Amino acid sequence: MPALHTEGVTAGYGKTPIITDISVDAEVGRVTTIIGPNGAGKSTFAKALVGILKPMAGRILVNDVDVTRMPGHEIPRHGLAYVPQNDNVFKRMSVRENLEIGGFVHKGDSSARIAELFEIFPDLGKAHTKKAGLLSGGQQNLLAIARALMAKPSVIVLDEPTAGLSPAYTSVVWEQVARIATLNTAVVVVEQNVERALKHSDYVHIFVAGRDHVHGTAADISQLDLPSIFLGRSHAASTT
Amino acid sequence: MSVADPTTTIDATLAATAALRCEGLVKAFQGVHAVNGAAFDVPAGQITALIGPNGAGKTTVVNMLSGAMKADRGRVFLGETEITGWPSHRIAQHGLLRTFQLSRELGGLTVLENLLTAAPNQAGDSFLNALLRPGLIRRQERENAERALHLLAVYGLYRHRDTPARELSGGQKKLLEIARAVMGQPKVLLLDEPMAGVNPALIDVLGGYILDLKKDGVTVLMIEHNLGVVERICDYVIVLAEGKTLATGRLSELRQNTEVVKAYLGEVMDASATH
Amino acid sequence: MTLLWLSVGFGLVTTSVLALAALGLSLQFGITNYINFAYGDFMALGGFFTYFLNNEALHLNIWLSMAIATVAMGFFGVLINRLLLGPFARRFTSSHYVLIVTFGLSLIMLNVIYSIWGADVRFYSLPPGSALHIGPLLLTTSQLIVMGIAVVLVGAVHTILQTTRLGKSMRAMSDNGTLAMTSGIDTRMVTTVTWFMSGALAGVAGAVLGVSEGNLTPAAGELFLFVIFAAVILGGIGSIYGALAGAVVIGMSTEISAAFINPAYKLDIAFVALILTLLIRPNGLIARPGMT
Amino acid sequence: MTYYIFTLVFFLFDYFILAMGLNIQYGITGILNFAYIGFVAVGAYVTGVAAMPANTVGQHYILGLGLPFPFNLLLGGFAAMGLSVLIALITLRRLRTDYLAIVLVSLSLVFYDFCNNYVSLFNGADGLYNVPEPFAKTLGLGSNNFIVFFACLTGVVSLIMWFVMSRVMRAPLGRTFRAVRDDAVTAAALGKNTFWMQMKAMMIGSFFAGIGGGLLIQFGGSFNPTAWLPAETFVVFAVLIVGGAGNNIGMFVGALLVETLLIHLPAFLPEIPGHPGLIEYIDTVIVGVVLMVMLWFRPQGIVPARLRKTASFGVDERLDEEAGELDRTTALAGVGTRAEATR
Repeated sequence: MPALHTEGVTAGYGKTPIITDISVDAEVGRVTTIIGPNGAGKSTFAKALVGILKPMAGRILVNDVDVTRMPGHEIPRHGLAYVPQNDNVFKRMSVRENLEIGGFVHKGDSSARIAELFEIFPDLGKAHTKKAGLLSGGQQNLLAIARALMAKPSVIVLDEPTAGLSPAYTSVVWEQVARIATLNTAVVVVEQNVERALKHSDYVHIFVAGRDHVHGTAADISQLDLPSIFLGRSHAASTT
Repeated sequence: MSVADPTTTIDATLAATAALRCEGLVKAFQGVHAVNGAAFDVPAGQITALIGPNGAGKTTVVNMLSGAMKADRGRVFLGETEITGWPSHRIAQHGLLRTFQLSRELGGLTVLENLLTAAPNQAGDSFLNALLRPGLIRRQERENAERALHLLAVYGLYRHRDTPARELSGGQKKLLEIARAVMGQPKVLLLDEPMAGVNPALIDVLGGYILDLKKDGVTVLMIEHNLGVVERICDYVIVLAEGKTLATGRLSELRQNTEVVKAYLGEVMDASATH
Repeated sequence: MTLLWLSVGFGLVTTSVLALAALGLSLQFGITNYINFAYGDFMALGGFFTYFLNNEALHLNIWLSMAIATVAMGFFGVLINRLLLGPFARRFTSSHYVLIVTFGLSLIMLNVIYSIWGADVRFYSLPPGSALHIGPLLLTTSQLIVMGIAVVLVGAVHTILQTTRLGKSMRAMSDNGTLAMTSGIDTRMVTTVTWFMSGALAGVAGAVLGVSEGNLTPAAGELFLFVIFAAVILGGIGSIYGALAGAVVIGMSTEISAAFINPAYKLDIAFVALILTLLIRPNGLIARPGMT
Repeated sequence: MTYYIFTLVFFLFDYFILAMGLNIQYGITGILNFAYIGFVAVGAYVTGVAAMPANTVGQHYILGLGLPFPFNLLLGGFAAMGLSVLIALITLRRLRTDYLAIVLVSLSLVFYDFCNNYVSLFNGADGLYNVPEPFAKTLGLGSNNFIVFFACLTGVVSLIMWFVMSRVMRAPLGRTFRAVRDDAVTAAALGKNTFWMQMKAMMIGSFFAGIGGGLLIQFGGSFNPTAWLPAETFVVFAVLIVGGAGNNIGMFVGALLVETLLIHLPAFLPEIPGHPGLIEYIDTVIVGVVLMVMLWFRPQGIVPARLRKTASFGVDERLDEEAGELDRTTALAGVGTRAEATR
């Protein structure tokens, strides 16, 4: 049983759907990546998963629990954590407080869990009293990931965790993503950079114009004529 | 073709007839540089694409060129005139118009009124004229309305002329944005991702409109992700990466440029493209 | 010199009232992101409900009456949000509508107060107290209690915000509402609690305003609203600690200046502070990014 | 009886003017002017002191020009307009909506406090009274006749104001105001100076406020701070929203329903013994409730703003058909043909 299972999810803003009929499974211990050209609906899918957008059709199951119509704040309690692309930390609160909030899903003291995460992310431990808004962009992304991990989620959804980061920090973030997958968690990543996606993922979905264009293992996908999908170099190829 | 010095990649003749030029544009948000020294010429009468990976600073550059944002440093020239630091309405009055990535229709106005708002030099924007010279205004409004209706017909929006703009579909709003900017009689038109979120059939239609604008002598600078579109309609390409101008030239030339391919796709793509 | 110290005493009292009021307004603004223009009338209602318990119904001690009225105003705040403002804020994307509704609510509340208590000036029955010398300051027992209430309540809110789950959830929600929701914070519950606190603070502020001014009129809250706004704008809107700092600046400067110029114009000092802030730093003199 | 009816008629026309002024600011341009009643007050006071003689026993005030009607009224209108320029210079730059609303409310409260305390300006809390009634002496009118005369005169003034406002709203200026309201960034990108446009709307609207206020003091002969508590702004908003924001006819309907029927008609009811002012208080509560119910169930008002159709621009019908033809080609076969042209 996959930790995250979606069937035929259709969602969008207002009346027009941006994504149509998306079915994605994510399993514990694996990195599932969603890639695709700009405007393909990757972030919209992530938002539909975590309850920011209510799907117009389809079902979303986390550990076999249907979370499709749940109030947004209840979804994390069922094991789904989310790291948005922008504005992903509480800027006016300290690093430690950001983590505490991530741990609110569970009752009881969270300081042991915070200590664990400071071991995984030593940079954050050093800056634990600093206001999150004063961290660099890369550090903010790591803090956002750490905050999501506070809840010990079984599924974590990361929306472009490396967008706008320097190459060095991009590697750091991907290393952590790989490590999270080993922590009994299913990882879903939305990504722009095809190269990195293929290198670090186990399973890949390519979205084009709001639909799941093609999906398969990273090895299978890298055999495809990706330039035609991404660059529209030959128009005919993308319509097959 | 050299990568290090972008200016050498532009024909000297084109540089001499730049319709829009920027030098050393810098913009930082809370200490993070979104744009860091971008500099390029937009050749007059051509269609130029502004491309680059996510976060390269393309929209920020367009915002600075159009006056929607103040640059921290750098200069902008519209033809011979330096427009650095001008407010956006003044830049628009001097012939540089723009569209937005997410359509910004004037929702409470009808489609026709959206276009009429953009008509330049309206006597009726003055209170005294509004009060004392209704004849003049009526004549000007009729002329503008005729032109606007022609444009709406060309852009396939004529049937919707009396519809409030907020009721249009996403694709129709894109068309309206461009038609409205054209109504402003631009010398230079900046299009921020005109094809984003538009269905494939409409992409071809929009491409046709942009080519028509070129025929009418309008200089176009467009942010575009779809390189297929760039290949078909753009004459020149400016590549931004990490807030700097990485390269300029024709797309066919840039495809051979490993720096550009790497910035855009990563090494794996490069390998798969060559085999 | 004595006059100066006397006005410093008044300044401390005014600052106390202002701090309570500004705190309540800022808490609610931080969560809902719109201004409650009826806040001054929340204060007036709190003041008159205290009067009702103190002088009309049960003839309770003023401080006990105030405590009951405070809790009642907390529930009133929750009710107003649930039945009126919340639905309007959710239904209309433009904030104009809810602002007009709070403005209308202000008019309704003011006139309800008028129809119940009339336009006459009212007085609390305060226990007899003597003036005390504290250092160079001369203060009455009531004034000391007012200051004590402010210190205790502001301290309590500070402690809640900084150390409890609830307080941290409130700060998180005011920082980034969507992220708070996807992090598992029950935003509806936090909103309700915030309205309770905001209403209660308005209630107590209205009552202590009556004590510090020595009388009670239905329109007093509305006129005081401007002083609150001046403090809130000075501190940077939405910033709780900025609002408190603004309260100190405005409270002290209006009262101390009254020692030197005609006291009738002390509000104009607040006005000058407001205009200067707007001209120099429209986002507030005190607020900086990264502060709450 | 005549007195009652013509008092109602006066308030109908006067609030019609006031509502049109707020409409150009809020309904058309989107400036949430919660200080509107302050501009009405300036108009009233200045109109009053411009008409009054240099010295009156027992009253303190500035100016005292002894100007005849309508010159004093115009002065009042321009004074309100001048104040709006000052306030707009401070507030219109960079302020978001609710911030602007706070500042405007604060300014109106300060102005209120100022007029109340600064006696040498407009006679403080007592306000102005015994303001000369226009034409009353020359025409030899008694107080009842004066009310009839002045209600009609206000009707004429409101017609003139309505004519002016219609011209503005029909002109490109009105459209530009609406463009600024809908999206200021887009309006600026289309070459509109949004700050100046908002300033113009403030000036025009405040002039209307000033004239409406001036007529108030001329009608009643007196004006003091109790007449313009900051909450009075809300009544004008109620007129605007009940009538239908954005529409001049709506302003008239709103003035009729809210100002005449809800506010002034009950004022003629006998007082409830032992409860002075109770009817007025309850009445105001009803106005507030009516406005909220209206906002919830019919936010566009009784007479919603109308869209301006193509036909009203006087375009040639043949062009109309020709363009329609072109449109059909593009719309039906268009996608293909354009695409072919592209290749």
